[in-house]
Amino acid sequence: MNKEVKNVESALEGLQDNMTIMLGGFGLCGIPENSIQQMVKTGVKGLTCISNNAGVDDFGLGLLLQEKQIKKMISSYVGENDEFERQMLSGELEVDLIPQGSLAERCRAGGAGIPAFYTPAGFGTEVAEGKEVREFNGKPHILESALTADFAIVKAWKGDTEGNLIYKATARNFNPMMAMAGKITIAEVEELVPAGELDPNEIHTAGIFVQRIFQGEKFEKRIEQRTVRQK
Amino acid sequence: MNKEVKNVESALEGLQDNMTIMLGGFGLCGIPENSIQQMVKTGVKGLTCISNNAGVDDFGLGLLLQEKQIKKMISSYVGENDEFERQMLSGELEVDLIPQGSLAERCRAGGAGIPAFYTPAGFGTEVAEGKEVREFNGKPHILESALTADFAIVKAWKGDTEGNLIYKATARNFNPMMAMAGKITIAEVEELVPAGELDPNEIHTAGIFVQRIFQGEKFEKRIEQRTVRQK
Amino acid sequence: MSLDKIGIAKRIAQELRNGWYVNLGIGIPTLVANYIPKGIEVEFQSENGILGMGPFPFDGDEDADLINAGKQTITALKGAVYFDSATSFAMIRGQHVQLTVLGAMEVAQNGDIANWKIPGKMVKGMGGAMDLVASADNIIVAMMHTNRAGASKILKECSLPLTGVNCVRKVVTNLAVMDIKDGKFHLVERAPGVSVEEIVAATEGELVVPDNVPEMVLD
Amino acid sequence: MSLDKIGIAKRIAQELRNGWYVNLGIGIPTLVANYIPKGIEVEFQSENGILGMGPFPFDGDEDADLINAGKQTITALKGAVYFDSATSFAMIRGQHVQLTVLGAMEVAQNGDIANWKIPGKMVKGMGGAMDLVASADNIIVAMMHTNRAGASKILKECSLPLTGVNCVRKVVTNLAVMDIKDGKFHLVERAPGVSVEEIVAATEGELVVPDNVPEMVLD
Repeated sequence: MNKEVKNVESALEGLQDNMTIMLGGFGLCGIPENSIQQMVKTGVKGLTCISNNAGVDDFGLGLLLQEKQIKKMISSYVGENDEFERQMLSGELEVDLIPQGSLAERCRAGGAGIPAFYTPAGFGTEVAEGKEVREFNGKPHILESALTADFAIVKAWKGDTEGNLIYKATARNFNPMMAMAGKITIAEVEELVPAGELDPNEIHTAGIFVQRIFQGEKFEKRIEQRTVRQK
Repeated sequence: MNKEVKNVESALEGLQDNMTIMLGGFGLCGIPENSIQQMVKTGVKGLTCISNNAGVDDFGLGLLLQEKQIKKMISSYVGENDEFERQMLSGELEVDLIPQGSLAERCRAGGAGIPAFYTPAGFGTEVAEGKEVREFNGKPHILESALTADFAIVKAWKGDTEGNLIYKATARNFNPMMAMAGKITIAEVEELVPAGELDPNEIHTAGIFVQRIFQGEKFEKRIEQRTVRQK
Repeated sequence: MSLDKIGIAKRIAQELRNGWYVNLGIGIPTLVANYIPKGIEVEFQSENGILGMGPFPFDGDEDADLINAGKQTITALKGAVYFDSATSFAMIRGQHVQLTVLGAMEVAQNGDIANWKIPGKMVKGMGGAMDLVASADNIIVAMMHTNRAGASKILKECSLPLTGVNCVRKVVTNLAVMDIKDGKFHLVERAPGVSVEEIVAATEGELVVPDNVPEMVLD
Repeated sequence: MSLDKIGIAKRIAQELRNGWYVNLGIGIPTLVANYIPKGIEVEFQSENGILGMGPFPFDGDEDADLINAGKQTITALKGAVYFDSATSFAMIRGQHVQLTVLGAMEVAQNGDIANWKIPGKMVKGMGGAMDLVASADNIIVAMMHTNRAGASKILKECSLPLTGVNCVRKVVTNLAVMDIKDGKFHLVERAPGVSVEEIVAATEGELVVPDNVPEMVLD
């Protein structure tokens, strides 16, 4: 089944105000750069974005925040973005902070048809407010629900025309679960190959989860904390 | 961290009567042959075995059934084993039949610290008896709990001394989830290589889940339904 | 003349739509893969862990590590992918598979299905069937209209332990194609040469018969 | 003399045991990796998706696709493995990681910890900290004993929003090593040259002081 679309414009067709969008990545690592830039271009507004982080001021989701295109963020950590913190503390931006493991599992659950599950993470904290608490093996757990999105936008290293994806190193992070949880899942890849060129044993995300795939025009792959040692 | 043990005897050290054992495989595909044969040899009794299937009369878990070493089976499909059906219908063998997807997810949950989750599978059937029912999005679901085991025994294609595993084709099946859910997880592999020889991007099961690994002496890899077409 | 298994498979194959991922159960459903209509591209998922399942291997090419859910040796098509059982049922439960075709011992007019157990007699287990029927939006059952003794398997209520409730949308038997809606069977097509009267006589459940019941067109 | 950050990291490194998988938080905990005792082999997990994390890359070898949870460029050791975030937290929640070391703004005598939020002021998010503290059996907190104004951060009760409850077992500060049990801090060791009186004065929570409190031995 050929899922290839010709460019980022076609990939994001149907993107509308007030949609819920999942975006893969951890920090700036493994984020769908081309799609984010296109989202800025379209001027779409009122978005609910589910993403572990919120980019930095001038890259990643920070670009959408600068333009005030995001109404609500669902994230686990947003500490690298001053504009974010300003909008949040001023009340312009709704923010739902979720423990990172619960965020990952809730996306997976959304893709896997599991409507809810119990986790110990957040028990006794404000994360647990309004949530059911139940003990298992003498330990309290809270009930967390699945997350899904109108569009899930992920970034992979290699992909084939069937939508099969391979991520590179720690750029994998949230991409595989979000790919499962999109009503429409869009994959931007560094290299798009014909079906049959990827080893079926090495594929991280099966094409069944992906509706549209395209090769990104340019990947800046900005590094957030360049740390090195001397030779 | 070196997890290598020298042979199947060392791998199964500590195996005792009345333990709960998970065994990977689907039908006879991807089963830990060497470990099963060793379990027969030890004469261990009263086992609770969690495995999608129960082997055939003279191979796989069927060997343990012949010797009446299994007290209880937790499986999804046991149709290829006459001795199994005899023991079950006569009441000699306790059997807990579980929908295949719930079995897979319950093993994953056990390994992932998720004590319970909701699934639609089995609602309205005898599988749901005694289980909590809850509606999500207008659809009834039942609460299923995590499964864990004293030993989880899995079979992989390649492994390294750190316990990292790569499975081949559909021999992957239940092995990755069961590897996560064992208090002690034992991996038997067709080829054991030094740490660093497997591409970290291609590993299916991370070594953190595996406590002991060894290269199996001989793999018969019996085919259950040889179906071919003519050239 | 009532259909044989191949006829049932051919008729079900007409239900395939372009771009669908499809899970085929053991038995008649497996045969559907042989009769995909021209111009229709679908991909087959087998719940033991492959998407892009191909035909049986050539003699001598069998690989013990590459089987389908019926434990038969198979091949993988270009673009195929392997995955574990949890991911496989994530695809199924998460409704990423557009069509499930499976067999049944009994189907009831409310969409209930029984296909895994005959108490005290046959207990093979449900395998993946309960996950499939509880999850899929689009379930077609392939079955014989009656048992060997001639008793209907198209019922008001299932008598055997259920596999799933209110889930079957369409039944294709050796005699007819029927939709299930509003708690009733609705006759849609007759097998070639089979009369409406024969179908009514073989159906225990409530059957709505429209004025015009066309014959199936196969091949 | 109270310890600096490196001193705290060195002392915590003494808690490592052979064969452990360890998750190190951002800040002081990260430094622990530099002081693994001789003869001890441990492996570091970073929750963004790597096991077998190595040192920072040589200048020019940085890879934007290979970072740790602090978003720093890193390397992978032999035998490393990459995985997705759900699998990463399966390792953590499933208690496959033997030790978690993380920083804190406040710790209470019942084992509560606060380290993610100052209402109305700093709201960066909890990241993986809530999963880590709710799951790990063995949690060591690395922190300063007091804040810049000299107020104790070793408390009867946390005043900031909690990250987790009843979870911290051991605290290593610039002044002391303390265990937490039975709802109290228990003084275990003093930093070199720091008196028991200084520690008591800097501790707001209930502190059990044994007759003999040895000095830490570093290096």
